[in-house]
Amino acid sequence: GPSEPQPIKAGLIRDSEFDPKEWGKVYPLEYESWLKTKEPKPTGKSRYKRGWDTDKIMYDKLSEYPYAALLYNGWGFGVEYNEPRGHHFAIIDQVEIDQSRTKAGGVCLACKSPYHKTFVEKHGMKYLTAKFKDALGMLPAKMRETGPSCIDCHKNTDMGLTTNKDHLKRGLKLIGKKDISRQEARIMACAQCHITYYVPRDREKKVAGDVQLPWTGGSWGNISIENIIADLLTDFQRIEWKQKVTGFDMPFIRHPEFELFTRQSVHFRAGVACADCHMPYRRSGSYKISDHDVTSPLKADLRACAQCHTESATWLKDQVFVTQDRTVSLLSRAGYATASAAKLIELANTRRDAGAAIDPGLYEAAKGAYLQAFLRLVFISAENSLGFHNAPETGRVLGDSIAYANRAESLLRQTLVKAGVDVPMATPLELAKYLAGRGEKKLGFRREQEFMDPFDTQKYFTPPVAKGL
Amino acid sequence: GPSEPQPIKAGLIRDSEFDPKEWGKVYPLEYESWLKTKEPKPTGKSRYKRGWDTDKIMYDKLSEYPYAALLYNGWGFGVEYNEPRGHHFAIIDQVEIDQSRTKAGGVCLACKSPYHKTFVEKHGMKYLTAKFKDALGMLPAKMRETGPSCIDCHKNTDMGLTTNKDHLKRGLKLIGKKDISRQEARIMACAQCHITYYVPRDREKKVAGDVQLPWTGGSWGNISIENIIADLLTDFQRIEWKQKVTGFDMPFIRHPEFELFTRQSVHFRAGVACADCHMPYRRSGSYKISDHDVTSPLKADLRACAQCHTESATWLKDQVFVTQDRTVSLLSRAGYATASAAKLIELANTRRDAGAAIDPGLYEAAKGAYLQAFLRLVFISAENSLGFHNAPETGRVLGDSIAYANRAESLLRQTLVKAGVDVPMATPLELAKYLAGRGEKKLGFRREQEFMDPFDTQKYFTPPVAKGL
Amino acid sequence: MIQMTWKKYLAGAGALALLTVIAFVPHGLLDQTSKPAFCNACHPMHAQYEVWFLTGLHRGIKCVDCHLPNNNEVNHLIWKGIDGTKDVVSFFSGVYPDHITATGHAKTVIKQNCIRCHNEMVSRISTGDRDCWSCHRRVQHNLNEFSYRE
Ligand code: HEC
Ligand code: HEC
Ligand code: HEC
Ligand code: HEC
Ligand code: HEC
Ligand code: HEC
Ligand code: HEC
Ligand code: HEC
Ligand code: HEC
Ligand code: HEC
Ligand code: HEC
Ligand code: HEC
Ligand code: HEC
Ligand code: HEC
Ligand SMILES: [Ca+2]
Ligand SMILES: [Ca+2]
Repeated sequence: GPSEPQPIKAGLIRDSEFDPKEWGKVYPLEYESWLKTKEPKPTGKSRYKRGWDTDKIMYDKLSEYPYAALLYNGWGFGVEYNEPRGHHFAIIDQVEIDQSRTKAGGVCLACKSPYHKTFVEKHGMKYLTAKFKDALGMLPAKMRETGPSCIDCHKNTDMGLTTNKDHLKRGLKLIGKKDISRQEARIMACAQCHITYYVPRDREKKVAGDVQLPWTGGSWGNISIENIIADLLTDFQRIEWKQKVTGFDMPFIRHPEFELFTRQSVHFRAGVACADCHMPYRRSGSYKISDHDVTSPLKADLRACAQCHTESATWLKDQVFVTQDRTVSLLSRAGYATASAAKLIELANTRRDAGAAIDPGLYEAAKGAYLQAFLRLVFISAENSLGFHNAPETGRVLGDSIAYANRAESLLRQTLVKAGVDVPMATPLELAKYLAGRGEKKLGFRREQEFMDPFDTQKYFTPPVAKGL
Repeated sequence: GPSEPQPIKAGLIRDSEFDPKEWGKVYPLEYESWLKTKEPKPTGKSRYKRGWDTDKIMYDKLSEYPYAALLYNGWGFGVEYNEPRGHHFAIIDQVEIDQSRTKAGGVCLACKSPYHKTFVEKHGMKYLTAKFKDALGMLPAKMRETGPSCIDCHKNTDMGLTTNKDHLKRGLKLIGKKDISRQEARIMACAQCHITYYVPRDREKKVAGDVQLPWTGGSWGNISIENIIADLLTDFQRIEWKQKVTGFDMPFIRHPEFELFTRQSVHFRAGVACADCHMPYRRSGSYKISDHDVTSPLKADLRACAQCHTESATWLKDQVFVTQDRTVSLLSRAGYATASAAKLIELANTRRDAGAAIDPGLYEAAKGAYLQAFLRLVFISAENSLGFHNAPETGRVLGDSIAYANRAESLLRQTLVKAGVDVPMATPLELAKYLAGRGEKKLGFRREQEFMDPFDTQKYFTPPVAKGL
Repeated sequence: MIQMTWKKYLAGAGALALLTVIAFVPHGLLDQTSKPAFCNACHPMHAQYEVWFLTGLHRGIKCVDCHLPNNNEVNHLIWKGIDGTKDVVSFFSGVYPDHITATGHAKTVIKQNCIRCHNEMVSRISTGDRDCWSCHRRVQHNLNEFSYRE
């Protein structure tokens, strides 16, 4: 094309302008594509990340992975936990979800509202610990439903990438990362939110501060699940809930996309960034822009991949499934093994209270292994790519989860039998109990949403009778 | 590569000319590169496939993976089992290895001597069941050390690829594969030998025929470990040895490169063939030829990869290690878990013989799970790429191996304790016992060759005291 | 390695020689030496020629449109002399790697050319520190027979 490059228009956006509408006046194309995160995406293109597609169905993670209902029982995640919908719904989903999820309050706006940083600076703990609805009420009326916004990712001056999240700055300090290249910035824009975190608590599990990242001991390109677990088990500040079945005080892990992807995945090592795949350039007339309608590349027909890969979209899609099918199979192995160990711990607890002689040595060893298994399972379950972001690491983490869960199981069976308690070969999980009548909406098990083991191996370990569904 | 392919001269090689020297007169360049499989390869380039590098050290698989010494104890593989050396040594290694390995006799020449097919046709069972040395003696004197040869892979007429192995023809019939494209032929040339097999036996485990492939139920691009195990467990003809520790009659699995690679690996799906990576085109004078010095691509500085990948050789090497390190970590998890189950079975057996009340239901269930774990472990252990040929499938198979092995372990601990036998938390493996004084050479454990878990997780499951080394 | 440096010197010397020649050569020759067919006259260039031709995408433009500076005539001619000489010397000396790769300078030239032709297309995005072909891997010449398979 003949015409001269048009430089980014500087100085047209007021400092600390929060409203995307205003930014959109200067950059209408990006704004329009950003608005599209509201639209449902094509149905039937993604195998495992359905949810708010054109069929408008919301997908219930606890029905997709029934063992999770048993394991997360005890707090909000065990009541309602859905597949994500899209950036437009960030706050809306918090409002619509069962309120057991938003108990923590204002701190929950950290990755939802662009105002979070400013409000923490202005109002501190008053805002952070405010009831969720009240905290939301503190925001300017017209911005109470506005999620990830221009100002979260961009400098108003030159549109360069930046961050609007202090928890990320704290995290980067923990791993000693200083200068960020442009390609790294295309990752960090997402790492503002697609990372695991904990809400610091006091001994009564009451909110004690702003969001923190469990990255102690990690480094750039190397935040391992081992690092994360070591950090999360250091003290009570990271203990966020009590698991009902086992009675254990527990930390938790959420959406560690950044951590898994950057741990030496083939794409990370090849210099590929999140934005390359989730915000691919899109032709818009005679020039191209970054597509701000962030979603699953499968639902965008893998356009993002096509410039780097010469294989057909079908080939690429099927290759994604090759990895995801295997992840889902190992997930069920790890999930049901961990659930089985949890039920044996429950049994050991009740019998001990009834006076049975549960060997403390074996019990404590089993508890230790169980925690290791659980946190590894949650790490991969909460990560949103079903292994695609990093296939070899996903296999490693799930293999270890299976090993730890089963170690707990053997030690528990040993101590139970020793105490005169016999156990059937396959531990009864009573899953129906945990899935029925959840929360105010009285959510139930949605059989049609369950993911069965694509390799059909799980039935050997968990026959229907043991599953109890 | 920049050079011209070499013109093919037809009709200059006599029909059924077995001697590579004669073929070499017509195609000196390929012949010379073929001769090079005799030369040791550069030391220190490969992390896990050392053996016969310029340091001339032979690597002992049983020292690299100590649990294997316990598991394979009972026949040749538990006495001496080395990392491969190169095509030139195919027969030489059979002669030099502990003779417990060659008990089967003439049938062992199937993938070593180009004469095998002809001799089976001419002399049948007399040759197949002959003592190994006698069978070797039947070959023409000058060809008694000649391994994979031109005639195994080529038609003398137009140098087109062909096969000289009837077991492969039988295998292809089993999976219903007919026409072979040129690219597929570049895989089949290797699939003549880099496949798992069994030597059919009678009820006394005596050799009962020529080599067979356990591919029942498989299809092209889809021979799963599940298929292979189902085939191997059908009847006594596939039972080749008795495992000492457990006393179980067992089948076995060897070098399933073809099976793992073609099960939807990313390179297979991308149309890449074994020869692309192990026999890349090489400039020789003003010609380019297929390098017949078949070896690890890492030892050839990843020249093969450059024709398709733009990343540096270092990048590619490190990416191979990313996958292999994870495979080795999961291998130790699966290996030690299977070994631990084996020792508990041994304990259960001795106590039962001493009159203890071992629950037959639990014992049989444990035995079933144990076999599933063992065969999956051997599948990945015997495959020679440490997962690189197919990372996602490798993770899946090892994850399942871990799950089955631990299932066996819990059931065994349960039945043992029930029978009044207590077991320490980590089962004592007494590995020194299995590694010391093996065979006529009185081979011992070579500590410097052992592969430690690159992620250092195994020590939790198998503390030194339990390992017994 | 010694040979390589020797090659570079020779190339340098040859370049000067060729430059003076080029200044006076008839434009017919310049056209000839700008045709892809000319590049392909050398078997070392055949692989790239094949892919350039097969991938279609830039069949309408010439090798030199990407591989020589096109910001101004003089620069174009100078580098045509240097690169041309380097190629000729390398070829007849036979001293060149099995797997030819672009030098740092070559990459800069190429990227400038990408942007030259596609300036409007990329006018809104930050073209920053990244080679266009890190995404547009098709324009590289390392395609193999397995590409584009359904
Ligand atoms: C300020 C926080 C924040 C930032 C920054 C952010 N995300 Fe998100 N993202 C979210 C939230 C919250 C959701 C879930 C919204 C919902 O469904 O309620 C989400 C959902 C998604 C989804 C699922 C969309 C769907 O269709 O279901 C994808 C994909 C995604 N984000 C990718 C990215 C990428 C890539 C980046 C960086 C370019 C990014 N996100 C930056 C918070 C963020
Ligand atoms: C560090 C960033 C971050 C913090 C802090 C955070 N979220 Fe999220 N949230 C995300 C991202 C990213 C997603 C989309 C990915 C996903 O769903 O796993 C998401 C998704 C959600 C969803 C939609 C999917 C679902 O889980 O049903 C809800 C609801 C939600 N968050 C509520 C909350 C609540 C309540 C809190 C406070 C306890 C909170 N979030 C704190 C980043 C964050
Ligand atoms: C989730 C993070 C995120 C949000 C929110 C976001 N952007 Fe971007 N934006 C990016 C990234 C990443 C790039 C690519 C920057 C680069 O490559 O250097 C980008 C690029 C741009 C560019 C440069 C031209 C182009 O298209 O590449 C403009 C202009 C822009 N965004 C405008 C906006 C506007 C207007 C909004 C709000 C309506 C917005 N962005 C919201 C992440 C975001
Ligand atoms: C090489 C391409 C690629 C890169 C790089 C990449 N992703 Fe993904 N991502 C995918 C694919 C493919 C999926 C699977 C989508 C599906 O299954 O529908 C996915 C899934 C996701 C999802 C869930 C999508 C949904 O619809 O729920 C989120 C969130 C996500 N990625 C965020 C990120 C973040 C954050 C990064 C960077 C840290 C990143 N991705 C890097 C390709 C990529
Ligand atoms: C900016 C370039 C780039 C983008 C965008 C990209 N890839 Fe890749 N991809 C690579 C590179 C480089 C490799 C490493 C192998 C190689 O050199 O080709 C790779 C490897 C892969 C592999 C093999 C490794 C694995 O994880 O299984 C698959 C499959 C793959 N990509 C699929 C995708 C899909 C699907 C998308 C889009 C959602 C995508 N890629 C986007 C550059 C890219
Ligand atoms: C006729 C049987 C046969 C055929 C055909 C065959 N191999 Fe082998 N291969 C062997 C044997 C036997 C060994 C082990 C020799 C030894 O070390 O004693 C071996 C060893 C190897 C090794 C290890 C070499 C080293 O340096 O340690 C590689 C790599 C290999 N083969 C790849 C291939 C590939 C690729 C093909 C096809 C192009 C192929 N083989 C065809 C039988 C064969
Ligand atoms: C179907 C083909 C095939 C058959 C049949 C076969 N081999 Fe091999 N053999 C191979 C291949 C391929 C290798 C190289 C790969 C490896 O070592 O795993 C090999 C390697 C070997 C080696 C060197 C590495 C080691 O194991 O120490 C010995 C020794 C050996 N075989 C002996 C035998 C004996 C004895 C028999 C008969 C019981 C036999 N082979 C039957 C294909 C075969
Ligand atoms: C995409 C490239 C690629 C393809 C295709 C491939 N391999 Fe390999 N192969 C490798 C790499 C890399 C290794 C690891 C070498 C190492 O660790 O030193 C390897 C290892 C091996 C080894 C062990 C080498 C040794 O030194 O002991 C054998 C044997 C082998 N491959 C045979 C095969 C066969 C047979 C096929 C086809 C069925 C095949 N390979 C396909 C790249 C490939
Ligand atoms: C392990 C299998 C194997 C053995 C043994 C083998 N070749 Fe080959 N050979 C191949 C493969 C694979 C090709 C590539 C054929 C193709 O691409 O169609 C090849 C190609 C050739 C070609 C065609 C030109 C070229 O270099 O690509 C010649 C000539 C040749 N081999 C000669 C020989 C001679 C002479 C011997 C014995 C000294 C021999 N081969 C042994 C597998 C083998
Ligand atoms: C004939 C072409 C070809 C050859 C030769 C080849 N590759 Fe690949 N490789 C591919 C393709 C195609 C993909 C899939 C991703 C993509 O589209 O780039 C891939 C993917 C990969 C990946 C990512 C998937 C994974 O398994 O981790 C790695 C790493 C890789 N190759 C390394 C190698 C190495 C090392 C060699 C040489 C030993 C090699 N490749 C040889 C074509 C090839
Ligand atoms: C559309 C622009 C374009 C055209 C037209 C083009 N090339 Fe290239 N060329 C490139 C790019 C991009 C590279 C890769 C540079 C790198 O590796 O970083 C390249 C690299 C090369 C290399 C270095 C070796 C390699 O393959 O990487 C050679 C030689 C080459 N080109 C020759 C040619 C020849 C001869 C023609 C005409 C038949 C041609 N090119 C046409 C863009 C082009
Ligand atoms: C006289 C034979 C010959 C001709 C004609 C020829 N080349 Fe080359 N070219 C070579 C050789 C030999 C090399 C390898 C030089 C090296 O890398 O050592 C090469 C290397 C290259 C490179 C990569 C090295 C670098 O400098 O970055 C490019 C790009 C290239 N040629 C482009 C062209 C173009 C464009 C033409 C036509 C205008 C052309 N060549 C004509 C022989 C030739
Ligand atoms: C001499 C002018 C010229 C140069 C130099 C050039 N291109 Fe092009 N390019 C074109 C033309 C003309 C087309 C045809 C389509 C169009 O009109 O946009 C095209 C098409 C394209 C397309 C779209 C084709 C498709 O099917 O996706 C891409 C992508 C592209 N060029 C990238 C590049 C890259 C990257 C470079 C540098 C390595 C480059 N171009 C160098 C003129 C050029
Ligand atoms: C991060 C990856 C990436 C980088 C870097 C990149 N592009 Fe692109 N480019 C794309 C994608 C993705 C498309 C496809 C847009 C579409 O499909 O609508 C594209 C489209 C194009 C097109 C239009 C293709 C068509 O369909 O006509 C041209 C021309 C182009 N790019 C040139 C360039 C040039 C020149 C550069 C370097 C300055 C460059 N690109 C850098 C990813 C990239
Ligand atoms: Ca969704
Ligand atoms: Ca070797």
